[in-house]
Amino acid sequence: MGELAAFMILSLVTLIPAVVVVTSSNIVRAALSLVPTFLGVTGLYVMLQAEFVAGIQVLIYAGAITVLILFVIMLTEGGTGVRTRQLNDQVPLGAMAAVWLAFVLIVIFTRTGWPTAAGVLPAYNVVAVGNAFLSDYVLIFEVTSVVLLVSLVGAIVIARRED
Amino acid sequence: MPWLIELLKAIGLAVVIFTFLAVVAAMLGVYLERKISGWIQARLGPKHIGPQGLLQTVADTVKLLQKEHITPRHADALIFNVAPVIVAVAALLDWVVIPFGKLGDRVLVVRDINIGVLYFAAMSSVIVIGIIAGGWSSNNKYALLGGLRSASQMISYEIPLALGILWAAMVAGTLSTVGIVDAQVRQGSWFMFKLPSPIGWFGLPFGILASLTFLTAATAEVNRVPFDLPEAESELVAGYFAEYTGMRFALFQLGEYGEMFGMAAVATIMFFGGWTEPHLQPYMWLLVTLGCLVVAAVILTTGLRQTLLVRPILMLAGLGLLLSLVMFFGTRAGLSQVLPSLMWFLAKMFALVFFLMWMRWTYPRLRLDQLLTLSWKVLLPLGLLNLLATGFVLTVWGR
Amino acid sequence: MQVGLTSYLIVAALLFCLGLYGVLTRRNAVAILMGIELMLNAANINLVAFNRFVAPAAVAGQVFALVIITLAACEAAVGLALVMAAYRSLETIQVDEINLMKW
Amino acid sequence: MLQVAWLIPLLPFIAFWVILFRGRRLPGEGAYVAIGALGLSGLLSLVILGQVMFGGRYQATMVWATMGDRPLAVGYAVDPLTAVMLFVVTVVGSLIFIYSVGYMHGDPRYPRFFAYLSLFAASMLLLVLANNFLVLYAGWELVGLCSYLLIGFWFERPAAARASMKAFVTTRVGDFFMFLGILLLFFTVGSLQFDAVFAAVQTGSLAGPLLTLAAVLIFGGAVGKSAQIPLHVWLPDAMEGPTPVSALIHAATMVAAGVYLVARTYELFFSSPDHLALTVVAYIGGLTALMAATIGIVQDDIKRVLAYSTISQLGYMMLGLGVLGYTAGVFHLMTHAFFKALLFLAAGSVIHAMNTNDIKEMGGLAKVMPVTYVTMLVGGLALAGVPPFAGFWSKDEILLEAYHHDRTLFYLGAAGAFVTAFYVFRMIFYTFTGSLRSHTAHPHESPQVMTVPLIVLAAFSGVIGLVGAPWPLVGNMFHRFVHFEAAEGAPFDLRFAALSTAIAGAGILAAAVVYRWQLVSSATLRRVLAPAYAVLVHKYWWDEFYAVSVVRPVVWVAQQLRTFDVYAIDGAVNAIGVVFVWLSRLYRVFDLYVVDGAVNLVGWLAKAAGGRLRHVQTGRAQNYLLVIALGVIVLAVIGLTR
Repeated sequence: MGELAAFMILSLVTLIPAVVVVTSSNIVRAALSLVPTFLGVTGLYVMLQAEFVAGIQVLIYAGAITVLILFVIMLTEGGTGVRTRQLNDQVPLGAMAAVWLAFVLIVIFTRTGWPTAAGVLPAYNVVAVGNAFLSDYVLIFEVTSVVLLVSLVGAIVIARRED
Repeated sequence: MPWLIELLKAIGLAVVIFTFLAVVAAMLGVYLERKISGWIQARLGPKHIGPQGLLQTVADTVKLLQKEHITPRHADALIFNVAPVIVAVAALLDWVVIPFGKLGDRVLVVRDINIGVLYFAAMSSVIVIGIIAGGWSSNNKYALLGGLRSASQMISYEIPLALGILWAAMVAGTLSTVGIVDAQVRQGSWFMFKLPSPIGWFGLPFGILASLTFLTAATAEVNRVPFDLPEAESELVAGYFAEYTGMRFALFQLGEYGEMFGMAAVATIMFFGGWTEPHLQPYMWLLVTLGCLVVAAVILTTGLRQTLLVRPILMLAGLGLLLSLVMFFGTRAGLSQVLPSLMWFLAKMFALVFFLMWMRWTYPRLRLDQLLTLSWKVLLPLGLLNLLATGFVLTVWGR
Repeated sequence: MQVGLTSYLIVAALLFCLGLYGVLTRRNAVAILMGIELMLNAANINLVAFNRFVAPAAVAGQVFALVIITLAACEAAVGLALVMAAYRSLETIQVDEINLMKW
Repeated sequence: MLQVAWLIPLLPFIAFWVILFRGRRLPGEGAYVAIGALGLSGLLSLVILGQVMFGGRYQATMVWATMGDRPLAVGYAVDPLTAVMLFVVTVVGSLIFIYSVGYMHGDPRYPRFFAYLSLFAASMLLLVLANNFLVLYAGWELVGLCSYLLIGFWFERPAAARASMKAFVTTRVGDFFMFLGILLLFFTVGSLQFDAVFAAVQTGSLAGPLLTLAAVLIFGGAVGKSAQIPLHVWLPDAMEGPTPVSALIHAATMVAAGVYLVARTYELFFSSPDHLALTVVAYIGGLTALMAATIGIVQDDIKRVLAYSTISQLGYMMLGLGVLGYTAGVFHLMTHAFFKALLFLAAGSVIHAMNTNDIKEMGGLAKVMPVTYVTMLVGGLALAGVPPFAGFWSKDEILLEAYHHDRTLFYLGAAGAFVTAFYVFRMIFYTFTGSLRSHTAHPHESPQVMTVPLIVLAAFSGVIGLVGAPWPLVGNMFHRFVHFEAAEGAPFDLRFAALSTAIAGAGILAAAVVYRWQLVSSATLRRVLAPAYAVLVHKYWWDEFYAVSVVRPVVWVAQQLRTFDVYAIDGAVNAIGVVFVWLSRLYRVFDLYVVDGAVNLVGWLAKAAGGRLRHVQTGRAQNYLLVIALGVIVLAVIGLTR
């Protein structure tokens, strides 16, 4: 019961601001309403007992990426962008596509019999994640770090003014 | 309905902590700030309301509560009103994972999450959103500049902060705050003076370096001098909350002081043994008293008027000596814990708070480029190297 | 009633479609990036949910979720840098006005 | 210490690589490295010599490869013979290295010289340490290579280049026989280990003419390497190389390798039916001894004199081995190594002073370069076989053995001894006495780095023979150390020693009469003995003989082959080429009109289609994305409905 309630609340916290994100003509509001979405997702993670992922989610998405987006908004066109047309000419098609896709996906998800296995995650699964990263997925880990470095350098080089 | 009970309990705790922090952090914090600045600047500070002006901030709060809320005309009202709440709530949410002490074998903590310090970092990073939102929504160039500066500064100082946290987590082998304190008890030393066993005193620099990295980054995170560009009164009136009035302004203040106290608390937990007694370390009291005396000597040699300035420090030294002696004989007398752990925790936390305020009233403000240089070219490499070296030592010689 | 895998998947699906809608209909490059972030989050929800319900023993799902978060950060950094570069040279970040490469 | 004997060749080998790669950046441009390495090896081999004297023996083997069911082993053994050889090679070698520092000073390829020397030392030591034919053959060929490289060290001089080629090819002939011999042993005995082969010989599983054949084939290699008749022609020309090389390779060590080979495989020779193989060895040795000595009389090039002397001394060693004087032969090998190296180095010092090799231009150098003179005198006495110098004891033993074994050989040897004494003192008188004949040269004593090795070697040449002297109540120490059971040497005979001394004295006296006091001028001698003189001057026409018998036919065949190549093969190739050119001309037409046409058609089609289709491409990613999304939906629906 309580779980259901929490789930409902979190889903709404996730989805309603998401609607604002994609529809609001005020770009800054859209960016700011990313925050509750991310926090809602975080809550879902916590409900899924993925605490570490939740923490990282807040740190990176809510903390860093949103701020970055706000920055770029401020540094490019600034302002709310209410005066400029925010939506392009394929709104109806896009909406249709989104709705249909949602419909199809939901149908698929409900129809499929998922091989749900009972059992719980390791209680303190930060350790598990860490071990997995450094044992089975060490290659992914290294590659990701290299990608991080490259994107850091790349972002600096791209965004630097040539003068 | 157990979950309802849980919810109520959580709400109750939240209220308790909120009030506690509102009182401790904001009011006491502001009071201390004034008093200490008074000492340092050879003034007296608030004096009239209450004994030694203790009730001054209460009076201020009451005044702020009465004041009218002004929302600038071209401001984005919604965001403008939400921003201070975000800041305050995020700052207070920090405290969920802070263990204050121990009763018997029960730790005084709201929730001992297994990602405690990570959670702390996350929450403190959320504050940025509130600040930038407030700064932008005020529709005021100073506020916007302050918000952006603050955002950039906090983003760039989150990395050294995280490095410091990582260091402690690595040495402790856990992210949980309680776990970290327990680890310090187990390993028999505060992490600031952590001695990786076989290399003995050579291990000392690691802990000190990590804790200094963390403290510096923390100072920057809470936008205090020498990192107070975002709210540089002299350039940007008050930075991102220039347009705020009344209780919203107070909320920003609350958030700021709550964050500051939170940082101090986390530093206490991660590097200064949390609620545990310093007599874990036989040489601790020497360090405390001697440190204070040295500081006093240094200040005596500076050109300021000494009497008012040196007093608190000598008081601190005396306090350290007293405590150490008490503890010494207490432990000789066989007491397991001379003072209640809560006392210890608060003592350490306030010592760090004092340190922060002391810095604020001692140092000039950095330039923006100096700020970023310090973060990216000094703290980041230092922290990384420190992390690597410590990890190497731990792997080679074991914990 | 129990909250099962399907419900998480449905939430993820809705989030994904919202993101898709944003990506499809926005003109502002930054807004498109936001949509992409939403879609990435949806994918992460799926991964973690599968991890929780299908293979609780392994933590593969969480690992991949973390990797995706990291790459999302990279993507945001580079993408936003590109947006700024574009703005600097074209004075606009409306994607349908950026058509120098078009025939 | 015996276990680490493998270090001895390894050290110079390492030195070789180091010098090769670091070259001039090394201290002393590599010389010190080479000297140090070989010096260390010298110390090691001294220690080993000591241990072997007190009965130490060691042998190590490891399988290197397997041919069918027969394992090819590599390994090394340390026994008295090896110990003696190690001692000689390392000691003489390091002295010569030191000498070279002075002699090669300022040479453009100074480091490379020491690199080659080190490589040579390494290979020689490997050869000596080998305990089976495989390793021995490897070392054998390596020393051959080094000899080639070092003779041709000054390859700018065509003479040197030709000489090196000649040396290589000539020894190759011998090596070919040796290789046949080794193969023969391998396929009859099934192993190349010395002791395995000897065991086979003793058990008689390898005997009779086959054994003799094997022995003689192996001896072929020795003939090549030790410049015995008929393969001696390369050694005199090899004198084109730098003098230290001549001293080290063509006097002391490498040429002695042949003798060492025979001594090492003595079992084979000894056991061949009624010593047939030994007889061959003995006669070739004896003839070589006398013939080379006689040629030495008429040579004017100081180094060539010594070269022929070397040949004849090697002949003596062979002779000694051949007449069952195993000890005598090996002993002479050792002594000869010292005094001949000494003579060469002294000659080198003379050349260094005179800048010429022609003794006719020298004279009266005794006053100018006393050290060289004295040391050379010692060497000369040792070579002539005057007691108590080294040469005397060994040569005397050889003659003694020959006397007891076969008179003819004895006479050959005795004559050779006389001639030896004659030509060596002819050379000494020409060089050091009288007055300087050349008016261009300004002789001077050589630097210490050259004279000190001379003195040391002189000391050795003086006393080394005594280890083989018949001491009272100790007897012949060397004989007890190195000996071959079946071939026990004859006892020392005082009268005989007096005789051989007399022969030597006679030779010296004759030389003095002609060239010192000039009672009889050499011109008259030449006139009187004109035919003999002609024979000697033309070195018995060996080179001419080879030119007619070998070189010309080969060249003729080569020319015929060239003609065939030019006209037949090239002609065919060109014909094919022409045909293909024509074919390709035809093909070009086809290519132009058919293939290109097709290609252009395709291109035109693609262009036209693109022109129609390009309107689909809006250049806006969002449209594409939309299409993708719709496509996904369609696919999903299809998937669902099925």
